[in-house]
Amino acid sequence: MSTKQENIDVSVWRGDPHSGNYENFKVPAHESQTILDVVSWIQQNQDATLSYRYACRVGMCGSCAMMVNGIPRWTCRTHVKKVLKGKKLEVAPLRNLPVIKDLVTDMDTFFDKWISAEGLHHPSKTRLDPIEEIEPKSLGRVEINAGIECINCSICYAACDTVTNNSDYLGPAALQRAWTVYNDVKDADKQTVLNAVSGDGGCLNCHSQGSCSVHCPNDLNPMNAIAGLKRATATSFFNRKG
Amino acid sequence: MNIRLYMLQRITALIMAPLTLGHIAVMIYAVQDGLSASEILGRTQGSNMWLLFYGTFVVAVSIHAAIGVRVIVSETFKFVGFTLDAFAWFVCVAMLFMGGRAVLAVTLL
Amino acid sequence: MTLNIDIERQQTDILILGTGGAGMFAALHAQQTAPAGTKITIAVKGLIGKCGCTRMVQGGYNVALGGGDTVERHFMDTINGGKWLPDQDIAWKLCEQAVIRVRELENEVGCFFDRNSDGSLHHKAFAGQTADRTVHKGDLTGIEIINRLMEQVLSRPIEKLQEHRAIGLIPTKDGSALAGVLFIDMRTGKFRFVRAKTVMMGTGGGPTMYKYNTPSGDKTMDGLAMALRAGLPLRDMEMVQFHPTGLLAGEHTKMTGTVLEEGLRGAGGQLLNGAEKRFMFDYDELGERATRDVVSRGIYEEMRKNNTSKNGGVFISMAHLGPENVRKKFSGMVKRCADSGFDLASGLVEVVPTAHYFMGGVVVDSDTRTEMEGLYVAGEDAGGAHGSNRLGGNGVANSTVYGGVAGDVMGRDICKMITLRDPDEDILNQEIERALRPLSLNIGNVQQLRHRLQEAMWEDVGVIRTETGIMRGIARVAEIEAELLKTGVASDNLAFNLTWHDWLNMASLCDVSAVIAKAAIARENSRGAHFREDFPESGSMINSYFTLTQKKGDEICVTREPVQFTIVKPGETILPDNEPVSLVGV
Amino acid sequence: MIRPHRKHSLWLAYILHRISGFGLAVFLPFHFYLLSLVLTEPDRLDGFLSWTDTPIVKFAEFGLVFLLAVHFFGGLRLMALEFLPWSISQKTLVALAIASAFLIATIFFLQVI
Ligand SMILES: Cc1cc2nc3c(=O)[nH]c(=O)nc-3n(C[C@H](O)[C@H](O)[C@H](O)COP(=O)(O)OP(=O)(O)OC[C@H]3O[C@@H](n4cnc5c(N)ncnc54)[C@H](O)[C@@H]3O)c2cc1C
Ligand code: HEM
Ligand code: SF4
Ligand code: F3S
Ligand code: FES
Repeated sequence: MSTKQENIDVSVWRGDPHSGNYENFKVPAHESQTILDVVSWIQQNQDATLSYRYACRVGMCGSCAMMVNGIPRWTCRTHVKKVLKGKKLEVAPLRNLPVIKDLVTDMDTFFDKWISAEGLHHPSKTRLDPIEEIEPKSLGRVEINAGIECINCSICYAACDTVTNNSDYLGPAALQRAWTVYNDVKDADKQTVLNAVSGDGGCLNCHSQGSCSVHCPNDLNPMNAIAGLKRATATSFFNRKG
Repeated sequence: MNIRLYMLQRITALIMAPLTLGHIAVMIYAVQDGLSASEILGRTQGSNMWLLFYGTFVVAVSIHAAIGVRVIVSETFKFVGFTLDAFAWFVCVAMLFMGGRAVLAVTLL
Repeated sequence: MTLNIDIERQQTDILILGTGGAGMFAALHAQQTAPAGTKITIAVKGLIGKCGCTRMVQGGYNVALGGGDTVERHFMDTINGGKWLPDQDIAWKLCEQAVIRVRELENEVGCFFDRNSDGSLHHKAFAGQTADRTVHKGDLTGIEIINRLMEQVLSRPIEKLQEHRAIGLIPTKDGSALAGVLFIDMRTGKFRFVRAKTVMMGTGGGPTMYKYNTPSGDKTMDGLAMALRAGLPLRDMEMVQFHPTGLLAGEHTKMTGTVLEEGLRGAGGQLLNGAEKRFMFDYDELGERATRDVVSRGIYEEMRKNNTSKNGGVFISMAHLGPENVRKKFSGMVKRCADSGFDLASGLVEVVPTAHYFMGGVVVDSDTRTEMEGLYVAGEDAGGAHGSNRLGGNGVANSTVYGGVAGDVMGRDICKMITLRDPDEDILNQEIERALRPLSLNIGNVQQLRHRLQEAMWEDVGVIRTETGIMRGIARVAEIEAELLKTGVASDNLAFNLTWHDWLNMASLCDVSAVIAKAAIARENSRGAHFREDFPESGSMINSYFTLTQKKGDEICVTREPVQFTIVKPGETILPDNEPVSLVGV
Repeated sequence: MIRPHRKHSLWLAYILHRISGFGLAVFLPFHFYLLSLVLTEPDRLDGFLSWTDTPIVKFAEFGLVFLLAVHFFGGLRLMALEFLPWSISQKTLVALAIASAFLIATIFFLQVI
């Protein structure tokens, strides 16, 4: 490789919860290079104090999401070539979450909402019972499969303007998880789930903006799951009235 | 957004859907046939059918728009609680009033 | 240095380190077993459930739950796979309890493992096993397990200390028991000392001192380094498992080293050398389908012969199976490769053996207790379950089974522990000084040292080992560690200062690298993952020994201990007389 | 400027629906007011009728119909999306909705002129 080294102009958001601004760096370009590689190159070679978060580096843990040229993305699996505009790259912390420092956000609200949406299993059996036979093609299971591979990366949460505008809104990932719980024949407490998602910050706030589904790196479709919850909520509304 | 508002907004939308379609169809048909506006008025005035038609529309639209604007205002200006409700009621009543007068004008007279 | 650093101090009853399978299950079980009002705290280097390797589990979870499989058979496979080195009591409990743990995961935690079309649990065949016993959720089993565990933990009254890095196990003055754990709150850079009656360590090992490695970035052997400093005995420390097919995409990308699924070879994927010729049949009659260690050595041999691809590895080729077919069957892998710019379905992808799992660990009994009162260890940090080789699917079984065991045992033991113990303040200060050290030195490049360590371990204490190589490795590691101790890190802002943590990571990795190399010298035969070119034979099975490493003063002492065959002796089996050798394909 | 994460048809449909809904809520009262002139000032009925022939009013009325059409189809699309468990590409629906809105409005516009 005798070609002369090409550089990428990267502007990176630096700051703390109170203030911040973009700083510019020149990063050598490589053939196989992800946004995460770019960010860590800066930390390892140019500015040792740059903060960011990652763990698995293969798109499984959902720790590394950032705004890349204005779009929320998993940085460990976003090839630079895919997003490069000219030779420029702009990296910022994920939207809709408080910043801890530089590119690191505080994801607690995201997970608090996940739990508030009752996005967890309510057991109907114990470890002493045999494993239930459930046909993979059964209706509920098909719905669940469509949404279960969520890595809670919060990309959808960052993409959704309803989250921006309404701080109570549980957000696409939590609601999608609730939808999978609701469809689980093993779950003992679906009404709790439905109550949790039909309240003030619940599924009815979703305006089907669809940014969640468009930007989910795993091609999941939270918008669809939320529509399912809306249907279930409406049905139970009529059933209770009638 | 709670379930009552949500359901009201969808139900009013469903009610309005055929009404708007009907309204627009009539307009197109009427104008196409070379009828003047006054002739339409002539037709609608004094008709209970049209009173019901437009009356329903006005009630539905007042509720629907009030809820819709309520959402926009709460998301954009972060209105909450009483202010928000008061605002929505104001929109609803204002629409009802304006719309009501209009319906009366075109159907009763 | 005078220490007028302010340390935040707090206390709890049960403290858990790490949120992999081990940490999460420990928290849940402790909560179920401990008397009401017991305070439980879980501390982790990353975010709860979003770090560590349990989340990265692809293949699945070994459990004898169907198709004629039995706990006995699972146990025999584990012992055979580990080349008779496992602690048999630990291995037995692993196989026995896995059955309960998988039911617990399904019924109480809410996981769903793939089913056959009739609704029964699906088991797949994993290499080296005599039954189809691996339950899984597609090839993202770990996500299903950890996400569900995470929800349960988050919804319970368990205190969370996220982005808290444990840096020292602080004993009592007399050294007989553990008083608590020292942390750095990574978000602020402040120290926090948490006293606890019992502590479970589940920081998950992680052989990331190798040039190519698979674990998540947060895993840097901190736990074992802390245990070593605390004087605890470690076993099987020479046993590093390499996965044969790590992605090779150049040195500047973190994609390099990440696993390309085992199933690719199983389905007929071919390994080609630099000349695009198949070579595995030169080394083993099973070709690409041979076990992990054999294939890793085959690739390593080709690399030594310089029959390599552009970046110095070999190729995996799937195209002959039909690109469409590959795309369908391995959609996740194809997409992952495509994201990093490679065409797995119809092109060639460069691969290289990559350090995957660490069999060695702290000596524990089958109740996860250690020599030190108050300290329990489970998961990849604990030694003994796998011996010289871990079966695919036994890793997550081990962490979830023993995490749960630790939780139960701690929940009961806590009743006998009325008071918290007082720490040895001198050791506490020493640990703080150790961590602060780089902040007052001339700033250098930690990452370069990490690269050098990774080269050294890969070249000299890697897939194929010799005495001269290992000795050279020991010298190189010592040299790098000495340099590290002279390398400083900018100290103007300690909040989320990753470079400081890189330094601390390096310190842990250097300590444990030295131990791996010394244990590798001590084992003068070849078993499982440990291959000595100068001692290629496996040695007498009945006289099998395992290595035991312990720090005494400043000295690292390695001894050999005879394996106790408490359940079954080499050459024997506990399977009934007329059981078939293998149920696979029956 | 539309921020990058919003550059897709679903978000566009959302914002169109919101703007058209809001626009309707603002302008419908004027429409009502015009009509109610009939009631309050019957004498001006004739004047009113000729007034509707002026381009500006015509344009305003066209705008109203256009907004209504956009909002109408957007709303139907939304409710279909919410209440019918369809899995077909929502994008086609969006395109269809907007196209139909234009169609109807244009027909109306041409007819009136
Ligand atoms: C890519 C990959 C695929 C795998 N596939 C399989 C498979 O298919 N089947 C199988 O059985 N096994 C598999 N394994 C192995 C399996 O993941 C591990 O054996 C097992 O998950 C280890 O669990 P653990 O709880 O001990 O550690 P981990 O899950 O790794 O968790 C360790 C935790 O400790 C935390 N930690 C680390 N250091 C500190 C510190 N200093 N202070 C505080 N917290 C700390 C980490 O952040 C993390 O939360 C795979 C491993 C990898 C890397
Ligand atoms: C004619 C048929 C109509 C249909 C089918 C319809 C449908 C809908 C639907 C489904 C919504 C919910 C949007 C969301 O939650 O994101 C909505 C919102 C709204 N509608 Fe309508 N509507 C109609 C007519 C009207 C009329 C005539 C007005 C105005 C007077 C109006 C004003 C609004 C407003 C202001 C909103 C809020 C928009 C938002 O939340 O973004 N609608 N409409
Ligand atoms: S739904 Fe998709 S974008 Fe949202 S958290 Fe899950 S994986 Fe991430
Ligand atoms: S982006 Fe937001 S508004 Fe609904 S469809 Fe997705 S949650
Ligand atoms: S680092 Fe885990 S998803 Fe990117």
